[in-house]
Amino acid sequence: MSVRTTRAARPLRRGLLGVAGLAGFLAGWQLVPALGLVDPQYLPYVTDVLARLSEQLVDLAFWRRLGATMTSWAIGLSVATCAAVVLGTVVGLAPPLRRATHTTVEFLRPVPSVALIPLAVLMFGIQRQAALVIIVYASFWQVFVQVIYGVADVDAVARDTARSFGLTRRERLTHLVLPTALPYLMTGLRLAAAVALILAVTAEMVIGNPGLGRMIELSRSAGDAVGLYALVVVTGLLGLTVNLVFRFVERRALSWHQSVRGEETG
Amino acid sequence: MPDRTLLRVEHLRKVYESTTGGVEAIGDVSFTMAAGELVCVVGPSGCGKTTLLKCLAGLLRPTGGVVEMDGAPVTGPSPAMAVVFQEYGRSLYPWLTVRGNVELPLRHKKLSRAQRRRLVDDALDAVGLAHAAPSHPWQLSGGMQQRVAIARAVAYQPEVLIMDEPFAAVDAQTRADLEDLVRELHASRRMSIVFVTHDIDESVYLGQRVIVLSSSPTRVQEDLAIDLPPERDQIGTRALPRFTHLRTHVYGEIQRARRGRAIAPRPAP
Amino acid sequence: MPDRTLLRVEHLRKVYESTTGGVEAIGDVSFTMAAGELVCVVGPSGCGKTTLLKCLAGLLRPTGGVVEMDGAPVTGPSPAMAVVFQEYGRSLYPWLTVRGNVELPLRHKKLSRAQRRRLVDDALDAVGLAHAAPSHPWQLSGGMQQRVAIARAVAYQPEVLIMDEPFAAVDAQTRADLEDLVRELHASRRMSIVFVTHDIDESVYLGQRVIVLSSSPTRVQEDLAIDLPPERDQIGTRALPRFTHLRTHVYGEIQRARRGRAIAPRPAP
Amino acid sequence: GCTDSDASAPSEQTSGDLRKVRVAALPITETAALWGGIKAGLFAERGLQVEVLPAQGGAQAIPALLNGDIDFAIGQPFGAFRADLSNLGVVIIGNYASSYADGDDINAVVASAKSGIRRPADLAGRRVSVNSLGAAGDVTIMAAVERDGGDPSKIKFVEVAFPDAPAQLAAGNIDAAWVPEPFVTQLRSRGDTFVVAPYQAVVPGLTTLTTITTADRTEKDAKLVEDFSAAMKRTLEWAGDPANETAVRQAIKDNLQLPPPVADSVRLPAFGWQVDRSSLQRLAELAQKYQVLDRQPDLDRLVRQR
Amino acid sequence: MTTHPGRIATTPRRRGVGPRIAAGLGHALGLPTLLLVAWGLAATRATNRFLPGPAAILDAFVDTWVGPAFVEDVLPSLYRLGLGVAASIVLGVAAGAVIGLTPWLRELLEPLLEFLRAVPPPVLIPVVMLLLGITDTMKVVVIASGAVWPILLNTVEGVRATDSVMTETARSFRVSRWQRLRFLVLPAASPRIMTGVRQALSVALILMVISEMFASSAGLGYRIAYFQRNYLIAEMWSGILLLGGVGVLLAVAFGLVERRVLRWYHGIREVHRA
Ligand SMILES: Nc1ncnc2c1ncn2[C@@H]1O[C@H](COP(=O)(O)OP(=O)(O)OP(=O)(O)O)[C@@H](O)[C@H]1O
Ligand SMILES: Nc1ncnc2c1ncn2[C@@H]1O[C@H](COP(=O)(O)OP(=O)(O)OP(=O)(O)O)[C@@H](O)[C@H]1O
Ligand SMILES: [Mg+2]
Ligand SMILES: [Mg+2]
Repeated sequence: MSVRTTRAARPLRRGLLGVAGLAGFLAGWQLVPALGLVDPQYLPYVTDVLARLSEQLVDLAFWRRLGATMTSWAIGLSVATCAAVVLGTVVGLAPPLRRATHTTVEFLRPVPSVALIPLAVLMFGIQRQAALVIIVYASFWQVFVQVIYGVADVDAVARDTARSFGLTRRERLTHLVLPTALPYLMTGLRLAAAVALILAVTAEMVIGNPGLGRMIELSRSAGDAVGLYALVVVTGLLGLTVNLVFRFVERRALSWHQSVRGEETG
Repeated sequence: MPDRTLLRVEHLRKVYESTTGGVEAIGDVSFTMAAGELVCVVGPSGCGKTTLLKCLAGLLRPTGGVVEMDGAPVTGPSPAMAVVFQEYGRSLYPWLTVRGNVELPLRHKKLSRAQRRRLVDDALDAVGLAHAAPSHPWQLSGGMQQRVAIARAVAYQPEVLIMDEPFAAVDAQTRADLEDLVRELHASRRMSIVFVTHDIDESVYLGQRVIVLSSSPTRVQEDLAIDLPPERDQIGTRALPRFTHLRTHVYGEIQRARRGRAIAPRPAP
Repeated sequence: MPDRTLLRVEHLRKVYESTTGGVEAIGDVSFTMAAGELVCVVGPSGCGKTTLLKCLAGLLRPTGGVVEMDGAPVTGPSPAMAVVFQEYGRSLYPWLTVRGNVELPLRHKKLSRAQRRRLVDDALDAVGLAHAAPSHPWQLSGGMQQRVAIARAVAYQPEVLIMDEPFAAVDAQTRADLEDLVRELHASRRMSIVFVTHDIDESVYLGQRVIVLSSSPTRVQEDLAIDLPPERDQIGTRALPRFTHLRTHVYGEIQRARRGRAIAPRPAP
Repeated sequence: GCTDSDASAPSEQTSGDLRKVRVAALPITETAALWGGIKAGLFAERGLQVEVLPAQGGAQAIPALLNGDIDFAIGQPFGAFRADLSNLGVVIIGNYASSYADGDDINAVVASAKSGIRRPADLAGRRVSVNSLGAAGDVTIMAAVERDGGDPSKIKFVEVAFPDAPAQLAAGNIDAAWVPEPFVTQLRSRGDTFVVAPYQAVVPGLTTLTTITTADRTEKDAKLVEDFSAAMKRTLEWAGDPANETAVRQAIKDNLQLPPPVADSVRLPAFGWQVDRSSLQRLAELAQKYQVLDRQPDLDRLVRQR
Repeated sequence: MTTHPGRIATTPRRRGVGPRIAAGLGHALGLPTLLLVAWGLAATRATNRFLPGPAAILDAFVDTWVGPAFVEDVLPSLYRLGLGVAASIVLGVAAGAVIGLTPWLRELLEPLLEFLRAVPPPVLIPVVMLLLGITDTMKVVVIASGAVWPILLNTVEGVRATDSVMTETARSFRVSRWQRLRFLVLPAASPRIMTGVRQALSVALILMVISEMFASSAGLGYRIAYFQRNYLIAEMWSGILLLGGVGVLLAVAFGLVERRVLRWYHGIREVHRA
């Protein structure tokens, strides 16, 4: 019956709407230079940018650089996430620890990663590790804060239940605290993924190790606006892809959660 | 009758502190309970039954007085105890299936997979939810959720079982079945049970003792031994004149508990 | 007896879709209800009572069949209707006080501040919670929370009141008081009331009609007119032989409804 | 089909006897001399295998230099001045590129047509962009304005990266921009006004890029510094030879992915290894005069050319 | 029916104000002091030009920031920061609530937002500059464009996660759209929103710095970049120290607001085994 079709139609509709949103944006962009709001020399036409992009897509060198950037991104994000989940859980579960570390955390969080680049270079030279330090530092806090809040969000009755049945600390952690914090963690991850991507690119721009960021910097210093925006579009598309993956994971991991199931029955 | 004292509650007092001032939920409650007993607790709404249970279970720290279990003060939840919460909906974990919820507390018992499975299946069967095992709690009706919470406590096979209005959301017939299940757990496994209910007939039918709490300040208004024969059944026992007599007595006590409060109202804070 | 048809339910069917397959909560239910009637709905746990109420209230879209109110199909919640949910704890907003919770739905009625205040005070008084107005819901006991939910519906002064096991968590005496409150709202304000309960005595005592639902597939097993005198009181009415007769009849019907299920068990979805 | 634009890049010669050297340089057209020299095998002749690392200026290169991650860096003299003032132990071992004493210079201040600015003195009270404040750009502009009779303290300097400057100039966010080639040509061709070439006007033939390393390395590894110096000297001579211009421009195309017309038309600086102490001295004096530096670097310590 | 008299309200035991403040300060300053001492000790043993000891940085701090620089560089930066944060809260919560409540809108915008979110601000700034000029507005826009994401995302997720029974309650009582927003959706999402705001505060500080690294000639961020380029390492760290200090102050202020907004939320948790 209609059950199947509606279920199959939903992702399709979602996809179509999303594409429509993007298309609207691109059309708006095309209009800005077309209407003369900005000289096309500085903000080129979308059509030109996409044409350049399609040229890049068949260039192996482009993929190699993309690979370099994504490798930094993936390593940095994983390290930051693991550290943040562990530390965030520990700190979030122990109120005294939370109070004691509060000032230090708040002090360290706003330190801009770009200001740490010289230090990173001093420690690791002009290499990927220097970029990784920056990526990990910036994305760590995104997950950390979310985990701290998420871990504290455990329902009072649910916690009493776990305690009364004598669940061990570890069981409580895996079966109660982490599922409760999972929606927060997913948001933190999505935030961190974007931040890590931004910093992977920025670090390459500033430090100069190979990758998309260096290509952006090269296009920039050559005054090649079309090439520059083609690469900007690539970073945007990367962010989009990463988000699609996280959404997919979320829909499976959080199928029980109101935010996901609400849409199934609503 | 078993004699070893299981629970000793003395001058228990509990005040909920909050930034806006304290609320005294329990004034001064004392009683003891022997191992293997089935005690029902009744009392007006808001008199502190849930609070009392939480203190017994070691989930709340009393403001004053003593709660002792097996001679040692209760400082935290004991592994020999299981609780069925009044807010059954929130005590089930939405991320686990019904089976997962029931199985969860068994994980840290040293049981084989097959044993665990059998315990879960038996418990779900006993509450009539064998078919719902793969569902999630939020896919169940209120009464079904409540029965999952009961199944979880049953599967856990505790020595002490604490139940807070566990049958509030189920229909009359299911309720009767579950009452018999509780009696049967008590009789066959020698489980000690504390059972809070609002149904006076239920308290008399189930209990070996009924404790009536008064409110404001919460005290033990009456501690009544139920001298009905240990073998009970839904039709026969409820038809006994003694049963009617006892239930009328309890009813009167609750009335008194409520009236007493109404007569001597304390000024609002 | 009022004659205008308020609700018309015809061949109502509701299937909950989920990724693991559909669950048929209601099979085929048809009945009508006149304006100003007080109808009680009873049935085994999980038979679809809550689902039915949500369809009546316009909160769920039926999978099949028709729900009409005042001759027009129900497409969404009507402003003339108030609902007391079975999951009372989750239907109260923890960030509002008790007063705030009761007052919230009144905000879009054109009322002066003083009128609103009076309505809230009256409603809280009626459920015996006048003193709890400044507390937050999570500072209340389960029964008190449920009474807040009732007070909210009462203060709203709806034409149609839908209540889903509203007295499950309160003690016997309070329950009796609230039952009389419902009858009195029905009589004095000519409110139409749909009332789901598990207590068979309560359904007979309250209702002008009792609808018994069967489960699997959910149908109307019995639609019983309660021919007790309109003036009822807790002691006298319940002592009438007709009362006993009716309650025995309803009890038997529920037994049949359940047996039907036991004989032909539904395969798990 | 697929292409691989990296394939045309110079494959680095690998040979067991060559000593590995890491050099940081800005990814700008001037670095073409170095790239070209490497490709031409001028470093291999001296037993060096050079790896060029793109660094965004001294802030990144000098830490890497100090911790030994890189051996040499090519950068603006101000980076070396400041490092010297902070006692970082950095030394200049040679020149790299200079501006022209006459003819078209490699950079200039260009004003937008609508600003009405014609001469350096007009810059007073206007917004002028430089790529980095507190460096050769603003110092020489201030000197040029003062020399033309304007008040240098009235100029409002704004930091705008070179590539962004034309757009900002067109948008009217700034009145004039100090930019290098190819932007000077680009702006002039669209009708903006050439105001002054501040280097040429103030210190003709000013050093723009120098080769630096640490004092420590000159002492502990004199052999390396000597070999590298010799190879650099040879490379810069090679690059300055008009006969090799095509090779140099090819290096730009290979390494910067500039569109060929741009790569063929950019103006290259004057390459040369000989440090022009007097021009550095003059720059440092001006910097102190305009309070960009509060002291003068110790050129005796800083310049260590063999 | 009988009314229930109120329960005894005992005045809560209050510790004296003095000890409470002392305990608070102890928690706030204990670990930082410890770290500072450790760092100081480490600095005396091995000196590194790029990691000076706390004494040197403190000296530089006093020299650099105490005086007119505070008025010229720090205050304008903080002003822009304030505007940026306010703009991102308003925008993030408003847009987040609308997007969270409207599935089709979310489906329409989500890819676009994810796309924009991934664009690094350093490449974005020149474009914003082109459209808005080298003005304070430009910097505020840059700050808001980065800080809005944590708030937006958290609001969307918080709004989506509103308990179904609570939503049905509001619907059944025909609570109007606005009131539903004000009394249900926003409070229900407020724990998430506050998480987002907390994150946004530090992101905004970072972007304040980044926005001043372009087309600026004053400001805290400009100073830090300037010091860094000029190897005034102690001064640079003193700028970062100031930044951290601002971060801590913001967190304290935020904590006060949060305690008010989420009083109910913390109240629910407060009871348990103090
Ligand atoms: N969200 C849901 N998703 C899937 N199935 C559901 C959902 N809600 C209810 N059901 C199923 O629908 C059936 C009827 O549920 P409903 O809540 O209407 O029962 P009920 O008559 O109110 O029971 P109770 O008396 O126990 O409250 C049950 O079998 C239940 O498992
Ligand atoms: N978290 C809390 N904070 C403040 N007061 C509370 C809290 N929990 C309960 N109380 C108060 O304590 C008293 C006793 O509550 P309790 O839940 O123990 O009652 P109860 O006997 O279980 O009632 P019911 O039968 O309605 O469930 C009530 O007056 C209630 O308002
Ligand atoms: Mg209770
Ligand atoms: Mg129900």
